[in-house]
Amino acid sequence: MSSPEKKWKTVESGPHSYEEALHPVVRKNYGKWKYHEIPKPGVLKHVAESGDAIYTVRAGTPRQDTVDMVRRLCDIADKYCDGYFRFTIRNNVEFLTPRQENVELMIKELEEMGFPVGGTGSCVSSVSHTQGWLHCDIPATDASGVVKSMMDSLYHEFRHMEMPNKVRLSTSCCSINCGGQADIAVVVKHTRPPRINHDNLSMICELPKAVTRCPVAAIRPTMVNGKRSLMVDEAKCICCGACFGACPSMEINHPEHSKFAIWVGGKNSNARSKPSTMSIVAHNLPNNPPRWPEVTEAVGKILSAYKEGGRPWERVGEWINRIGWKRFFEETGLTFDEDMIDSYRHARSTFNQSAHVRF
Amino acid sequence: MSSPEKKWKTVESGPHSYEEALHPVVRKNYGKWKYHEIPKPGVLKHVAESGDAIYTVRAGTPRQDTVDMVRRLCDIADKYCDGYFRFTIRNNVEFLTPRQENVELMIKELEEMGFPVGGTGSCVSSVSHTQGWLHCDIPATDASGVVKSMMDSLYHEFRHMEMPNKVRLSTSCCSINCGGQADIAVVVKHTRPPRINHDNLSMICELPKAVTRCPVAAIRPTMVNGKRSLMVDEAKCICCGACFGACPSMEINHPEHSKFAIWVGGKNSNARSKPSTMSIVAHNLPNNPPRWPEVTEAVGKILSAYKEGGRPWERVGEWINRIGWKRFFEETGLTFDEDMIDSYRHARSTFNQSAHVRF
Amino acid sequence: LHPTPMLDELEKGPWPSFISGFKELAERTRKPMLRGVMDQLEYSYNTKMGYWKGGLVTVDGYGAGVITRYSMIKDKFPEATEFHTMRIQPAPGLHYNTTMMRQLCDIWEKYGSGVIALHGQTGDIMLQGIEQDKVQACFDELNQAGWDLGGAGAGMRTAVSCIGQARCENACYNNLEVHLKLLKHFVGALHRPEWNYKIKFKFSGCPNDCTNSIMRSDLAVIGTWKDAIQVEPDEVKAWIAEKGIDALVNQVINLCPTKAIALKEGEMVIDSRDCVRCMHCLNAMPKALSPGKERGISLLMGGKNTLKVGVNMGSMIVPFMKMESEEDLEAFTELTEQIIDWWDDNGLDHERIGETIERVGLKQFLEGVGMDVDINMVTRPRDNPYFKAKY
Amino acid sequence: LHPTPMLDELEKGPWPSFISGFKELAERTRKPMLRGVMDQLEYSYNTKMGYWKGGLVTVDGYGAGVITRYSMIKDKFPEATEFHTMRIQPAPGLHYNTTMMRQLCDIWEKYGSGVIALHGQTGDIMLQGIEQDKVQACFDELNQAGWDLGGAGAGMRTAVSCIGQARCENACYNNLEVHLKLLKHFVGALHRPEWNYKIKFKFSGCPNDCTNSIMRSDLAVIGTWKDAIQVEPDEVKAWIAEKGIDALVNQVINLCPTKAIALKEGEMVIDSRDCVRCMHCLNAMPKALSPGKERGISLLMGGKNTLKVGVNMGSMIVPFMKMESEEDLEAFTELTEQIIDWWDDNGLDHERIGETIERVGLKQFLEGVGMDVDINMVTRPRDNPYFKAKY
Ligand code: SRM
Ligand code: SRM
Ligand code: SRM
Ligand code: SRM
Ligand code: SF4
Ligand code: SF4
Ligand code: SF4
Ligand code: SF4
Ligand code: SF4
Ligand code: SF4
Ligand code: SF4
Ligand code: SF4
Repeated sequence: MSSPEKKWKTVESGPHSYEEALHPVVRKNYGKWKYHEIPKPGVLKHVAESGDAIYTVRAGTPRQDTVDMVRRLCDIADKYCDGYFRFTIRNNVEFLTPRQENVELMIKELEEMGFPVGGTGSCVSSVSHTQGWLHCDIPATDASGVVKSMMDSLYHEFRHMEMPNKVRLSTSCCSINCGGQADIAVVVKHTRPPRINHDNLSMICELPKAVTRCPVAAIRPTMVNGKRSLMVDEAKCICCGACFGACPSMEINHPEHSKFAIWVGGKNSNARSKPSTMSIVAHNLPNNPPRWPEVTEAVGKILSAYKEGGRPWERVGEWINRIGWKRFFEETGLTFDEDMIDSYRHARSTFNQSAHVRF
Repeated sequence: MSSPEKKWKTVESGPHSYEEALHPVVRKNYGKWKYHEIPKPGVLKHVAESGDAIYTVRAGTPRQDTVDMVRRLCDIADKYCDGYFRFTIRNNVEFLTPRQENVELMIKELEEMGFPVGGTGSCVSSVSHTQGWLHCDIPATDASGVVKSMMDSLYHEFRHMEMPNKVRLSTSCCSINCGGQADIAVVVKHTRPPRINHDNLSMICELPKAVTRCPVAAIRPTMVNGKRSLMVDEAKCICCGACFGACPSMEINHPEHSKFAIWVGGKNSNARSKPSTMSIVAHNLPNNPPRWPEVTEAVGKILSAYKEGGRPWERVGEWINRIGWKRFFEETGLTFDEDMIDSYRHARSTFNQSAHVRF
Repeated sequence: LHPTPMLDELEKGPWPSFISGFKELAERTRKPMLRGVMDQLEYSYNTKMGYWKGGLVTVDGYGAGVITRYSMIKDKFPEATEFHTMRIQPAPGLHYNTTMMRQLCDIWEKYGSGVIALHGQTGDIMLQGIEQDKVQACFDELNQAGWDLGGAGAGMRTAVSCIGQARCENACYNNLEVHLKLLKHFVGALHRPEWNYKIKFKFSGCPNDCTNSIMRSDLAVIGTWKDAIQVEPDEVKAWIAEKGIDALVNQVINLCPTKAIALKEGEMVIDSRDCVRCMHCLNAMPKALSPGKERGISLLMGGKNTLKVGVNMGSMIVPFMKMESEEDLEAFTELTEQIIDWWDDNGLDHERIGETIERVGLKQFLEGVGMDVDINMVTRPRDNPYFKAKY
Repeated sequence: LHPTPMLDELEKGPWPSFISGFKELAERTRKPMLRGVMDQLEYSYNTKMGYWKGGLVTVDGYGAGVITRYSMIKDKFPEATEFHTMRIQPAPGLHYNTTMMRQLCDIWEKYGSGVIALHGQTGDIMLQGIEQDKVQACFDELNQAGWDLGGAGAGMRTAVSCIGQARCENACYNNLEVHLKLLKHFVGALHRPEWNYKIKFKFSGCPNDCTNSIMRSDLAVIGTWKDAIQVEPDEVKAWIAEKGIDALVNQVINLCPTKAIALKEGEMVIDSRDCVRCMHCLNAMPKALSPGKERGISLLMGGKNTLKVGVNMGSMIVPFMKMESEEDLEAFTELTEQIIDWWDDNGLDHERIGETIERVGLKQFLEGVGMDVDINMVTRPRDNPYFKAKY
C-alpha cells in the first residue's frame, strides 16, 4: 500500500489533544467544579468554585452516524456553544454552554432535527452496541437494528427521568459481547455446537489455534476425506463460540439456532453495592429482523416492573437483590429454568448457601 | 465378640426418647413459647403463651467429663429442677426450672462446684472442640488442653455479656476441623508435605485409595526397595492431610512442623448476613503444650479489638466487614501475608473486584 | 498415679479442668486404664505426637458405633493398650432426666473407664475408654436401658437438634420429633454403614441455626415460615419508646439484609415480601415480632467441613415443606431416601453429597432425583452463557 | 438506491434512524459502496446471516488500526466488495471543536463512505467504509490534521476517559492528561501489536466509573481518595430539612455498603474509617459531600468480557497511588510496563491478563512483578488451609 508519491511523514501522536477541544469556561474551571444539578431531563448544570456555571444539553444519536448528521451537530455547537461539543460514553452528544438562555433554544432545535434530548439522571440512556451485519465478521444479528427498535419503544423513558435510578442497556451481536454488560443486556446466544466446514478448514484455519481456544477441550483433531480437520465433542461443547473467532470454519452462526438471551443486573459503578455481573433471565428468543419484537417486549416487561417497584437509587440489580429473584420472575412474567443455574467454573459460588429464602 | 451367654435381643432404637426427659412445664408449653429475656449472664427466662415461665441456668463444663462430674450435675437437677436437665450444642449444661427462687441458689452451688455460670447472650461461650491426643488417631495436638488454657483466660468473658454479640470459638486437632468453623477457630495447620513411611505403607495401606484421596493429584505410585509404594510431588502438595486419613503411612504430623492457624469470621446463623466461612488470620503459631500461650494471646488480641470496636449485634465477621480487613489486622496486631490470599479452587471469587477500598 | 507434670499445668486456672476430673476419677476407681491413658497423654504432651491407631470392634449385628483405639506404644504404657469409645445416641435436644443419666453412669462405670464426653461434635454421648471384651456386655445393658449406639463410618450418622419447641419461641417445627422419627427410620443405615461416605442430619428450629447445621451436616433441616412476620404493634412501640429511634435505625432497620424494613414517620414498616427470614429483627425484638403462622422447613444440602474442598456450606435444596402431619414427614423421608440413593449411585468413594453435587452440577442432581428447579436454590442466575439447552 | 423493504422498517418510530441517515448520505453523495452495503445488509436481514470476512490492510509502518472487510458474496453485491474501517483515536474525554470535526468529516467524505460511528465501544471514532487503495492517502491527510489510528490486534488498544475534571466535581485526578500521556507512551505497542493479546486502559475520575472500566479494561485507572469525605454541614442540614429524616435513613444511611453512616439525634455521622469510597452518599448529596483532599488513583486489573471465562471484572491491584506530578505518572507508567512485560512473558496465546493472573495465582503474579501484597486486593483472607508457605 505504500505509495511512491507519499510526502507526509507519519506522526504517531496517539490520542488527539484535548485542550483545544474544551470550552473556555471549562478550561478556566478545569478541576475546580463544585457540584451539579439536573434541572430537567437532558440538562445538567455544573457549578464551579469560581461561581461559574456551565449548562449541558444531552441528546441521543443513532451512533451509526454520517458526515451529514455530524455536520448538523457542528452547526448547533457553532450556534450555541462557541464551537465546542462532546460525546458521552454511551453515544449521546453533549453541548456545553455557560449561557443558560441557550438551553431551551438548543433543545428545541435538536428535537426538531430528530435528536431526542434526554439521557440524564434516572432515565434509560442510549444503548451501547456493536457492529452487527453491517460490519463484523462474526455476528449473528444486527445490533443497530435491535437497538433502533428498542429505543423506539423506550423513547419516553429516554426523555424523562421516571426510573428509580439510571438504566443502562447494551446489545451485542455475538456472545463475545463487545457491547459490555449492563442493567439490561441483549446478547446473542448460540444454541448449537459449531458445524464444521471441513472443506475450508484445512485451507484457512490454524488447527492447533482452534483446539486451544476451546475452554472445555471439546475440539479434537481428526481426518476427513483424507485431509486433516477437526471434530467437536458435542456433549462437551458449551456453544461459547470461541473457536469461531479463531477459525471461520467452525460455523457457530445459524439463522435459526443463533438466538437472543436477555441479561439483567450488570452494574459497573461502585456506588453502594460492588460492581456485579449480570444474570441471564431469558434465552431462546428468536432472532427476528427487522424489528425483533420479542426482544423489545421482554426488555419492556423488565423495565415496567423495575419502574413500578424500584426504590430511589436502586439500580436494576439492587432492586432485584431486595425483592428477590423469585419476585423478579413473577413480576416480569419471565421464567426461571434449570439452564439458568450456573454450571461453569465457579458455579458453587452461586449456590444459595444460606437459609435466606423468599416466597 | 458375640458371646454365647447373650440373652438380650438388641433393640435398634436409634435416639433415646425425649418426652420423658422434658420438665413437665416444658411438656405443657411445648411449642407454645412466646418470648424470652436474659435477666443476667447465664440465666434465661422463657415465657409461654399460657403465662408460664421457665428459668434456665447455664454453666460451663470441661466436656471431657467423668461419671463423677455428671452425677454432681444430676444432684443439682434433682435438688432444683425436679430431676431434669440438658446440655447445649456447645457442651454447656442447662438446668430448667419454673421456680425463679431456685435460680440464685443454683448459681451459687454450681459456681462453688467449679462450674462457671454464663455462656448466654453477648458473651464468649464454651469452645466446641475435639479429641486430640487423648483419643484420635490422627491428631497433631490436644484440643482439650488448648481449650482449657484459652478458657482460663476468657473466664470473665464467659461469665459476662460484654461483647457486641455472641462469640463462638472452636478448636481442632487437625486440619479436618471436627470442631467446625466459628467466630474464632484455632485449628492445626500442617506446614510440610507428608513424610512417607515406606516400610509400613505397602503393608497397611490401600495404595489407590491414598492416590485418589489427594485433591491436587500430588501422589504417584512408585517402587521403593523393590516394593510398591507411593511418592509425593512436593511442589504440588498443599499439606491438606487428606492422604493421612486414608493411609497412616503418609505421616503428615510432626512435633515441630504441625502448627496452629487462627481463623475468624465463621458464622453459621442466618441472622442478618448470610452464613459465612471463616478466614485465616494467623498461621505458623507453635504447637506448644501444655498451655499454648501463643494461641491464647492471639485469640485474646482479636477478642479485645472486637469487644472495643464492635457494634451491637455485629458478629466478629460482620464487625470485620464493616471496619475492613485492613483495620482488623491493624487493631489486632496480626499480619496479613501473601499466603493468606486464596489460591484454591474458587480463589477468583475472593479477589476484590471493585474499587471499594480502605485506608 | 504416676507423675504428670505437663498435664498438671492444666489443673491451674478458673475454668473447670478435665485433668482434675480424670485424676479424681482415677483415684476413686483405681482403674489402671485411666492411669495408662494419662501416662500416654503426658508422653504426647512431651513428644508432641499422638499414639493411637484404629482397628475394628463392633457389637452383634452392627458394623459401627465403636471407635477403636489401640496404643501404638503399648510396650511403654501397657495399661493404655485399649481405649475404645462407644458412641451413644442421646435424646433429641440433649434432654435428660437424672434417672436415665445416673443409670448410664452406673453402667459405664461398671464396664468402662468412667470418662464421658458430653457431647461429641456430632451429638453423641461419647463413652471413652473400654476394652474390646467388655463392649458387647456394656452395650447390652445400655440397650436394655433404652440407649442405642451412634453412627460411624460410611453411613448415616447420629443427628443433633436444637432445643426447639421445648423452650424456644422461634421454633417453626417440632424438630425433636422429626429427628427422632427420621433417625429411627435410617437406623439400619446408621448401624450398618455401606454408602460412599457419611451422611449427617441436623435439625434447627429456625434460621438462627443453633445447631450449625449449615456448616456441618449433609442434610440440614431448618425451620422457616412462608407468610408475614407476626407483629405486636404495642410491643414495637414499647421497644422504640425504650431504646429510641437511633437504635431502631442503627440496630434494626440498617441491619436487615434485604432492606425489607423502612423508617416511616418514626415507625418501622416491614415489607414482608422483601424479607428473607434471616431472624434478625425477631432476635432484636423478641417480644414484638415472631415468625409467621404458615410454618415448615427448608432443607439445605451438602454442608461439611474442610477436607479436600474447604469449608462447604449447605445449599438450599427444598425451600419449603410443611412438617406437621405424619404425611409431611413421610414425604420428607421419601425425598431424603431418594436423594441418598442418587448419591450412593453417583458419588465416588469418600465423596460427601455436597461434593458430588458440585462435581456433577446442580442441574444434573435435580434431574437425577427428579426435583423441580427453584430460584431459591441459587443466589442468582448464571452470569455466563456457557450452556447447551435442550430446545 | 435499490429497494430495501426490511431496512425501511427501521425508518419508522421516533428514535433517530441510522437507515435514514445512510439513505440521506447515499442519495446525496451517490457513492456506490453505500448502495452495495445497504443491499448486502438487506440481504442479511432476509437470510439472518452475516457476509463479511476479514483480511489485512494497514498503513505504512503500522500493523493495526484498520479493520478489513471483504464481502463473502461480492458476486451478488459487487459494490460492497470492500468496506474497511479506520479506527481513529479521539481526544480523551471525547471532546471536539467544530473545526476539527468538520475537517474530519471532509477528509472522510473525500476518501471514504461518509459513515461514522461515534464512538466504538473501545472509544475509537470508527470511519466505516473505505477501499484498500484509498487507506494510506486518507490516513496521511487525517494524520496531518492531528489524528492517529486506534488499536486493534494483540497490542495496546485505544483508551477511554470520562469527562473528568473538565466538568465533574467528583474527578479525583486529571484523567484526560494521564490518558493522553500514557497512550502516547504506549503508541508503538498500539500501532505494532505483538503481545499475547489485547490490553485496554480506561480512565474514570472516581469510583462511579462512568467508563465502565472495571468490566471492560485490563487496566482500569479509577480516581479515589485517602482521607475523610469533605462535609459541608450546612448543606447536610439543608438536605435533611428539604427531604426529611425518612429519606436520610432509607436513601442514604441504609444504602451505605459498610454501614459507615449512623443516625445520631437526627444527624448523619460518617465514620470515615469505615467508608469504602463507594460514592453513594456523595452522589445523593452532591452539594453537601465531596471526595477528600488526598486524591489519587486505584488500579484494577483484569477486566474483560465473556469469552472463555465469563464476565471477568477487574481486581484491585494498586489500592492507592498519587497522580499529580510528572514523577507520579512516570512511576505509574513504569509499573504498568512491568506488569505488561510480566504478562507478555507468562501469558498464553489469546489470554488476557486477568486470565493469566487467575491461572497462575495472585500471589505468583505479585511475586512476578515484584509488588507487595495488600489486603485491599482481596475481599477476605482464604477460607481453606491449603497452602504450603515458605517458613
Ligand atoms: C457523561 C458521562 C461520562 C462521560 O464522560 O461520558 C457521565 C456523567 C455523569 N455521571 Fe455517570 N456518566 C456517564 C456514564 C456512566 C456510566 C457508564 C455507562 O453509562 O455505560 C456509569 C456506570 C454504569 C454502570 O454501573 O453500569 C455511570 C455511573 C454513574 C453513577 C453511579 C450510578 C449508580 O448509582 O450506580 C453516578 C452517580 C449519580 O448518578 O449520581 C454518575 C454520575 C454522573 C454525573 C452526575 C457526574 C457529575 O457530577 O457530573 C454526570 C451526569 C450524569 C447524568 O447523566 O445524570 N454516573 N455513568 C456518561 C454519560 C452516559 C450517557 O450518555 O448516558
Ligand atoms: C467495533 C467494536 C464494537 C462496536 O461496534 O463498537 C468491536 C468489534 C469487534 N470486536 Fe470487540 N469490539 C469493540 C469493543 C469491544 C469491547 C468494549 C470495550 O473495549 O470497551 C469488548 C469488551 C471488553 C473486553 O475487552 O473484553 C470487546 C470484546 C471483544 C472480544 C472478547 C475479548 C475477551 O477477552 O473476551 C473479542 C474477541 C477477540 O479479541 O478475539 C472481540 C473482537 C472483536 C472483532 C475484532 C471480531 C473479530 O474477532 O473478528 C470485532 C470487529 C468488528 C468490526 O467489524 O469492526 N471483541 N470488544 C468495538 C471496538 C470499537 C473501537 O475500537 O472503539
Ligand atoms: C441453647 C442453644 C441451643 C441448644 O439447643 O443447645 C441456643 C439457644 C438460644 N439461641 Fe442460639 N443457641 C445455641 C447455640 C447457637 C449456635 C451454635 C453454636 O453455638 O455453636 C448458633 C450459631 C452460631 C454461629 O452463627 O456460628 C446460635 C445462634 C443464635 C442466634 C444468632 C446470633 C447471631 O446474631 O448471629 C440467636 C439470636 C440471638 O442471639 O438473639 C440465637 C438465640 C438463641 C435463643 C435466644 C433462642 C431462644 O429464644 O430461646 C436461645 C438462648 C440464647 C443465648 O444463649 O443467649 N442463637 N445459637 C445453644 C447454646 C450454645 C451455648 O451453650 O453457648
Ligand atoms: C469425636 C469427634 C470429635 C469430638 O471430639 O467431638 C470426631 C472425631 C473424628 N472425626 Fe470428625 N469427629 C466428630 C465430629 C465431626 C464433625 C462435626 C459434626 O459432626 O457436627 C465434623 C465436621 C462436619 C462434617 O461432617 O464434615 C467432622 C469432620 C470429620 C472429617 C472430615 C469430613 C469431610 O468430609 O471433610 C473426617 C475425615 C473422614 O471422615 O475421613 C473426620 C474423622 C474423624 C475421625 C474418625 C478421624 C479418623 O478419620 O480416624 C475422628 C475419630 C476420633 C476419635 O478418636 O474418636 N471427621 N467430624 C466428633 C464425633 C463425635 C460424635 O459422634 O458426636
Ligand atoms: S459482539 Fe461479536 S459480532 Fe458483535 S461486533 Fe463484537 S465481535 Fe462482532
Ligand atoms: S463453541 Fe466453544 S465449547 Fe464449543 S467447540 Fe467451540 S470453543 Fe469449544
Ligand atoms: S480434628 Fe482431626 S485429629 Fe481432631 S478429632 Fe477430628 S479427625 Fe481427629
Ligand atoms: S497432604 Fe494433601 S496435597 Fe499433600 S499429598 Fe497428601 S493428600 Fe495430597
Ligand atoms: S435454632 Fe431457632 S428454634 Fe432452635 S434454639 Fe435456636 S433460635 Fe430457637
Ligand atoms: S427477618 Fe431479617 S430479612 Fe426479614 S425483615 Fe427481619 S431483618 Fe429483614
Ligand atoms: S467517573 Fe466520576 S469523575 Fe468521571 S464523570 Fe463519572 S462521576 Fe465524574
Ligand atoms: S462513600 Fe459510600 S461507603 Fe463511604 S460513607 Fe458514603 S455511602 Fe458509605
